[in-house]
Amino acid sequence: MKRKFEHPAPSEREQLTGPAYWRSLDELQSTPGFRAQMEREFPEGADTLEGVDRRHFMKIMAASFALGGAGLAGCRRPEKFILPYGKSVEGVIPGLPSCYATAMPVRKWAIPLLAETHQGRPTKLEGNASFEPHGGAASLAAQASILDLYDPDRATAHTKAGATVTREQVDQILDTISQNYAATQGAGLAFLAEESSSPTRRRLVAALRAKFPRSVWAEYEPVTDEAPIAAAQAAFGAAVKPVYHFAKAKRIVSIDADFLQTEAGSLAHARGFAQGRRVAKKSDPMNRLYAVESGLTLTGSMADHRLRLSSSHMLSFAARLAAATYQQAVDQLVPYVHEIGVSQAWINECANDLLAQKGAALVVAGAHLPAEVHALVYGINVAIGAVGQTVEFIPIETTPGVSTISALATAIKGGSVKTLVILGGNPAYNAPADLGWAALQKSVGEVVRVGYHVDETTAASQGVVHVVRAHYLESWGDARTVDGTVVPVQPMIQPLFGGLTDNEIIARITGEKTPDSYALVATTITGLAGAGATAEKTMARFLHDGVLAKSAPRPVAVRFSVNGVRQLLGAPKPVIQFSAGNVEVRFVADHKMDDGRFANNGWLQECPDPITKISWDNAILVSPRLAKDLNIEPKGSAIQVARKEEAEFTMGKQSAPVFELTVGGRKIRGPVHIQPGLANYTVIVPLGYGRSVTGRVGKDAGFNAYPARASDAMHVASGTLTNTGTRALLANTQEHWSMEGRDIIREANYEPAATPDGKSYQENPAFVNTIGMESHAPSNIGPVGEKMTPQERAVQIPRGNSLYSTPKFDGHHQWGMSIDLNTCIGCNACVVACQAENNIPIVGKEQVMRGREMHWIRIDRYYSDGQIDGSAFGGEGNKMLPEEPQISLQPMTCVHCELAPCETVCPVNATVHDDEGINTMAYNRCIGTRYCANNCPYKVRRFNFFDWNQRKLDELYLGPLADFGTPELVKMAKNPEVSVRMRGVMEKCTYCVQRIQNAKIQHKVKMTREGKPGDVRVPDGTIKAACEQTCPVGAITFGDILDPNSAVSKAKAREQDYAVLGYLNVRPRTTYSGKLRNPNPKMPDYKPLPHSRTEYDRKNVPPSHDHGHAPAAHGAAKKGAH
Amino acid sequence: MAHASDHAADAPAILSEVKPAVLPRATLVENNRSFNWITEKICGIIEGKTPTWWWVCFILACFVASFTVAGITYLVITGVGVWGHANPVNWAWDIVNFVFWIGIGHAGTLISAILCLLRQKWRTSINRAAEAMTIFAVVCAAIFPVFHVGRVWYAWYLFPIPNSNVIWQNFRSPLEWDVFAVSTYGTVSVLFWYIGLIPDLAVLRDRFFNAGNKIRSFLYGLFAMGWRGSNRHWSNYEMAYLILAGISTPLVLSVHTIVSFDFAVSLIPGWHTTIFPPYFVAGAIFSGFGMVLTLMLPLRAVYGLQDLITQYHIDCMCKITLATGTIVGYAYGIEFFIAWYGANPYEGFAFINRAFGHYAWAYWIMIGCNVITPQFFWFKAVRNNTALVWILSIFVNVGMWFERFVIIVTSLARDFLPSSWGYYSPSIVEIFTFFGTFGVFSVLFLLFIRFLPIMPMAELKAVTPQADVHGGHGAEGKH
Amino acid sequence: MSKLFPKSANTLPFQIVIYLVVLAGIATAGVTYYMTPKYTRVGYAPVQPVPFSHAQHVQEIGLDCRYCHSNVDKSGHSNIPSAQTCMNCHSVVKANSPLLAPVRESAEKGTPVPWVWIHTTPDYAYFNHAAHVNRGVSCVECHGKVNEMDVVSHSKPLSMAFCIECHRDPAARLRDPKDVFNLNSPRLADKGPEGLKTAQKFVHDWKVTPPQSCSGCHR
Amino acid sequence: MAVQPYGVIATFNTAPELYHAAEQVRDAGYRHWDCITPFPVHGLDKAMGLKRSIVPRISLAGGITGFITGMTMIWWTGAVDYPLIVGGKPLFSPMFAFPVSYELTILFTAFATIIGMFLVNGLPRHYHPVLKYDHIVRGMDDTFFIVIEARDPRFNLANTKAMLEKIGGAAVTELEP
Repeated sequence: MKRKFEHPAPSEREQLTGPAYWRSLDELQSTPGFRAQMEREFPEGADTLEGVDRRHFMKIMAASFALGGAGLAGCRRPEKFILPYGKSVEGVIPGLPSCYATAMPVRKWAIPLLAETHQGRPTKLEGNASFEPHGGAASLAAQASILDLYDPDRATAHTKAGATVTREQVDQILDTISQNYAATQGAGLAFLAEESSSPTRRRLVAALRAKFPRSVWAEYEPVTDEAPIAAAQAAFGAAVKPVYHFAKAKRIVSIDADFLQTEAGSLAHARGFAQGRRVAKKSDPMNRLYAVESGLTLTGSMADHRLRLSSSHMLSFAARLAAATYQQAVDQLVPYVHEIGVSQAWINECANDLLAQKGAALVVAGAHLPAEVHALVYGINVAIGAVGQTVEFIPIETTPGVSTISALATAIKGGSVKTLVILGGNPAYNAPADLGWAALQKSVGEVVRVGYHVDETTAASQGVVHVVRAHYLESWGDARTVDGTVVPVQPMIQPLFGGLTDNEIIARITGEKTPDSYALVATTITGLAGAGATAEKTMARFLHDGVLAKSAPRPVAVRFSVNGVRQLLGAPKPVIQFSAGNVEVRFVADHKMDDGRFANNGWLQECPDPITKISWDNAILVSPRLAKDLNIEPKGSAIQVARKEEAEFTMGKQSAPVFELTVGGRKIRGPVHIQPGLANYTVIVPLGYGRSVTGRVGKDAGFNAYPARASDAMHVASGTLTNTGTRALLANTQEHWSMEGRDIIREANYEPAATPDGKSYQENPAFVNTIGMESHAPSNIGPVGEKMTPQERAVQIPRGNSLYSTPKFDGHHQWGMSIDLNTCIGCNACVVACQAENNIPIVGKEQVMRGREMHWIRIDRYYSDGQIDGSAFGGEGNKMLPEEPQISLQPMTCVHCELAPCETVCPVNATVHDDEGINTMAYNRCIGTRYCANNCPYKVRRFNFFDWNQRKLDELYLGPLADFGTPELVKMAKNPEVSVRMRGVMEKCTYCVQRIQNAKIQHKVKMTREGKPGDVRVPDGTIKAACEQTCPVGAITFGDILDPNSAVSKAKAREQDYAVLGYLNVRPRTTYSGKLRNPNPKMPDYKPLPHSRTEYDRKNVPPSHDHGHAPAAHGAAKKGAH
Repeated sequence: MAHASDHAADAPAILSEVKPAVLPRATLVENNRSFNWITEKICGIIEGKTPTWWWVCFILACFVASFTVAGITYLVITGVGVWGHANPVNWAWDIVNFVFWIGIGHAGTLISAILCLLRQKWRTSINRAAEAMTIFAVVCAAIFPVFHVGRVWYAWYLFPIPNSNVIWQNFRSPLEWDVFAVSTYGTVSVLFWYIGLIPDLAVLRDRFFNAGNKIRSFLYGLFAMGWRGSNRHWSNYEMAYLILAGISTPLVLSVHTIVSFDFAVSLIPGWHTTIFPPYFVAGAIFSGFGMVLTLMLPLRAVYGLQDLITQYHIDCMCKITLATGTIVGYAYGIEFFIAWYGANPYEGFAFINRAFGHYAWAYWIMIGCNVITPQFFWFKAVRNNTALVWILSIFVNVGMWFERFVIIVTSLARDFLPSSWGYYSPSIVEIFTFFGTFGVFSVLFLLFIRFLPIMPMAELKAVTPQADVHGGHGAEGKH
Repeated sequence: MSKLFPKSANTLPFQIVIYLVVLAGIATAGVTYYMTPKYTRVGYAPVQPVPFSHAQHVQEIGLDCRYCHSNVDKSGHSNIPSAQTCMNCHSVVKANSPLLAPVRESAEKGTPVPWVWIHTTPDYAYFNHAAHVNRGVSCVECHGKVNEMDVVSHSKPLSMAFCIECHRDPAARLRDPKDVFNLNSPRLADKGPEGLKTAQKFVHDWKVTPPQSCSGCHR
Repeated sequence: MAVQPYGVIATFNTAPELYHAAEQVRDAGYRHWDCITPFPVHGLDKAMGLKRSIVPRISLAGGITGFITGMTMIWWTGAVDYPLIVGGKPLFSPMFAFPVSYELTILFTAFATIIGMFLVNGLPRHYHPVLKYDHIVRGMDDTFFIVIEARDPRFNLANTKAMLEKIGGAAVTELEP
């Protein structure tokens, strides 16, 4: 509220020559962009302000920000100024943020969002809860995308051959193209665009094609996240795509599909999956996930049964599963079944399980798999009754005549392309290597590039016209979500650098004189809304809700065609048996970089990969088996007191051997990381790194895998690995992968084992109390405390047998959080949401390698394989790496201990408790002894070792010799409600105290107005922590534990809720609900206990107490449960 | 010192009967030197021409000390990040060095105070240098906790100074206790040292006046406070000295106890240990005597002080080193026992990891230097071999530095959640900063031996046979 | 040695001690005063681009605070009025006064009037106007009698000590919510013998519990 | 007669000589007199008839003040002036207040002792008649003196001089004031 006044005024020089981030009024008059603000304020009246009126209105608006002052006034303090609006803007109250609906387009789908703006400056994105399937969640990329808006390295001016051109000149160039090709009907004109779900673009492209029928319109995406249409065409004879309802699925088989993270619609999938997985009480059902995969994805990490299998063998697997689920087809499927090392029992039991839950089972296949697999999977889904229940099919709007990049390349080679317009994308970087795109592009006479960054594609040819592309937060547009619902893309701010949208370009080339992107969208939407709807009302509603009601296409009935599939399958092909000398290579979109589009996003670069935990880099992932064959398995030491590390660490930095990967004669080099859980001879190569032309953040981070990728093997290929003998350092944020048999994540199987041992959830829902030191120690809160209600405990803090007593917590609320480990999928969205909300800086690879990352919340990822050695000095079990790990994920952040150890040790009272149970951190009091961080058992405190905000990350060590200060553009990304920390202070999660305080104040103001001034308790659900709000699976619940009916109180009342390291008696306010696994007892790989529990028992239960009955008995005695 | 037996005589009879055993009967000042010889010998060091070696050493020491100055300057203007610290190891060389130097300082106080109370008269020849060592060690120690904080310019927040933020200190924090303990320790050590210097400063005042050096005479005289050797003054002086010795003893114990609380009060496995206070104090004495030997043996050789620092002194110090080293070794063992006996898996792992984990090399250096090295002092032949004693004393210093490193770094590096386990390695800046503190110490110590009497002349005279008013026949005369 | 030190030297130490004590006292007092907000802020009355007199507008014309600072009871930030607000009257009253030129220019062009910022809390302290004025804290408590100021000056230190004083004992300083914008109104506690009781009842009924822990103001 | 001298001073070469001489001066009933010794001579206090020093009482007072200061300060700052919930610990407890109070006890004791010693001794006193004596330098080195001040009621220049010579004092000299 006040921080916005601290942006110093751009100096006069800056205003004249540098980019003026905040436009002057004169410019405002002449640009249509600022109307965005208008529409948001007056959705109803926007229409009446069209044209001149609107311009007039815009004219009188002043930038609302205020400027910091210059110079010193006397010796008191610097003179600063308050700059009010020249004219008031109705509805804008300085100091109060406003939220507007928009959406982030992602390939053929979109994520509906709400943008929080402070006087026209968007600072934070949240999911739009009006879109039911996402339930208000936003993905990692969506959370981070706001940083791209304020990327100082984005293209800041239209250029031609490197020289700046004005907007008028750009218009002229486009008009010239339009005029020149009018005569030839577009012959010689070609477009290369990204995929899009935008109805407006579809309409505009149709118009373009109508005007230039002989032009080429090609679309290219380097990675695929939707099932190939060919499969549906073959199986159903229709252009349909599946829409999954994971919430209804009790049994799920994923065939190499990472539906929780990288596939289109992952947010909806994750939310649905979590609904089926969340277990609040004993009677709640729990879904079961079988994952068959070659890599280790987040989806695989959630699997109850996981089968490692090369992607190339998935067709065989699908055929066998199809045969097992549909006996009638066995004969026809036999030719496609090969020996792939999978036990028939596994497949049979899996199939039986699916059939047993007919109508509530679902099989999904990975988008990268060939159409044959998808066609078989459709067949299986039909066989298990999934179609119409857990999966529905909606028609796809196909645009006729859309060409591919290969066809375009052929055309260019043939010399038939004279003018090439590249809308977005980055083909010079990510086109298939065999096309030799950069050379092709150079051969085209005229290239117009619409790009957000100056990148490889801009640099590929000399005379290229680079048109600045607007960020989606600067653009008018529309998009469809995964289920086809139309959502608006609404600008939050005038294009900072005069960027244009694809739609404007297309419209202009089509011949529209003054394309107005708002009008373009309004036309489409009004058209979609159907007859009878008035344009203004439709738009008003559309922009207000952020979704166009009933715009999703209705599911269509489909009929499975055996013949079609048989045709598609064609003649059986032999399968390749992979080995160390001939490995399967999988090119996958990176968790964070996607296909490379987010390469210059510091938040994403620094966010560790959820599985490998490597930030700032990609690595060639190999299985432990392959590592052994390649002779790069870390040696470990003679006495291995803890499990052997999966990588070699020198001075705490991962030192990875660099290998050369040869695929079809094309070579790439990259560091190798050993990744447990991979198919033995599959190597995973994440795309999106190794950008050679981009901003300062992304340049040279990681290695570029595209040069090894040809158009005939875009996703799966085979290749060879050779050790180059060199090593590279990687920034791995988690050095140790094993939980070491500790009671950190407490797990149980959902169902009892064949021989009941009392350790399953159904037998003992309070199983968490039988694990850990506190299970066999006297209660920390004493008999008195045990008798209290949670509400009494939160206020009175019973101390058990301690001589000390805690002062009462007498706040009106008592804040607490519960994290459900059972549903957390480890997507990292919370990490970046927190980063955006709380102004958390990035520190750069060098500092992450040292261990100085600043994330307030992190996801701890542990593997367990049940092989740990129980003896103190270790043993053989400790010397092996897990090949078949179970994965346990744990979001870890400040747990706000009631008896906080960090507070006790701070000498200056910089971190103390408030009366509502928050462990506060007063930055301005902190002198930086770091004692609190040492004494934090959860290691969640973060120290500002350098002035991360004021210094460039590559000049941290230069001290005063380096530049000081934050670029204006970066300052705009900061949340004004949160202090930006300086060097030398500690920071950590505050439970989003700014949200709490503002909500409390707003509630008090509101209640006072309503004449109920004594009502100061904020209703449950008003306050959502940033991590909670974005979580797609709803794993995080935050609220007032003083209210027994609040969501958090209910979450904490779950019997499997426990405090991590509870025995320390620090009384964390954030508790965790134990993780459940739901393996099928009939499966051949069934284990009666989760591996982590086996490891716990091995480490903690003496052999004499077999079957771990001792802690169970203790726990039972204590809780009086079961 | 003289006062001890006097007061014992005044005390109830029973007290004189329970006198602590005065085992040594060795000569404290050899060759029956006269009072004047002592004065000449000690003042001669100050009054003589500055030896060339002193200049060489001094310039060298200044050069080394400049590393600390440069390192700290760079640290303050750039950020703590120039050191190797990171999560989870937020304290490392800074606090290691702090505890190391403070520990060294403790021997000085111990020699001057505890031995004074225990009437170990052999302390007289070494106590002045030992006290100086204490002060200089505290100076070196204080550098680290002061500058390791992220915002040193706000370090005044540590002191209860009323200000417009109305917020006070957290007196529950061991670090706040440390602030008081270390500043008290520094202050009292300086006072104790100064009060001992007063009579000697008076001697220098007069001698320089007679030699015609009015400026130095004035300076010494200023601090001599007009001391004139009056016995009425001596009476109060001795009482004050005794009291200071009396309070220094619990002080020195409390200081290292409180330093150990920095760790013991926390909940990190490997830190959260109740045996830390006695173990730290023993370690401090151990390292302190190691340092005294390291410093005094060369000094004795250079200045020819064999008559004042006799073989007997060395023998005594070796034995104390042996005793405290063995205590320390015992503590190492007990830690493992308790970790096992306590059956806390986190605690157990912390210790197994210490000995066999990533930092095992540091642990075994520590064991080698601290437990094995002093065992050589069982042999008289070793104790009599000055060169060997000196080498072993250096091992003790190294070992004690590693003890702190092992405790602080290995415990932090692998604590509760394996996800946050890490490995700490120092940056070049902190290596040089630490190295430089030896320069700081040397600069101060060189200045001390050049400008102040390195031995307490009055006290030395008091333990000579001639000092006995009842005409004793030697040092063993009475007591 | 007495040959070196004159007899007068004997009194010197005592004198030095006295001087040191006095000097330390002066230094402490000086630092406590001159380095605190009490000195650095109070009295700050910069020259504003337009010589706007609060005294005239409030006392003579009778404007309510909220006429100009219209969002003070809604938002954390008390807005400075736009030039448009000024022009509501000044398009008629003193329409051609040269003193009002910046306002007219602002209203016309939309460029802001660069008012000099007077009342401020440090970067890391968050103050919310709405939270205070809606619950009985009058403007006058922090801003002083602005209604009597021709030139606005900083009248209260606005240091943490100042804030905490009231947060510890709100009853002593609260006003009837109706009187919050009446800067001449007395505090509840000052209203006769029953005043303090009324104030305490107010604190109780409205659950006025101003935060005293860090999170109240520092985020 | 010229100015009344400050007193007379006599030289003794060994500690036993001084000791015995002191006993005799004491027995002669002098009150304002002193021995000058290069080091504290065992038993000389008794020989001079000095009472036990009062410095310990000052020290004790300092120590008590220190302890009370510590406890009061911690109680007032933590429990009265600005109570904050820190680590769930009580606002005040003598447990955690002890270390600081203990250190303050020692600090205040040390200051009280030193200041007390200086005050009781009347130091600093850079100018003193005894220090003007030519041979006083040796008093810091290896020689012993007895000074009898003129303000002593029993002082009589001639008699005192004679007595000092009688008890073995050499070079009995008058001291200028």
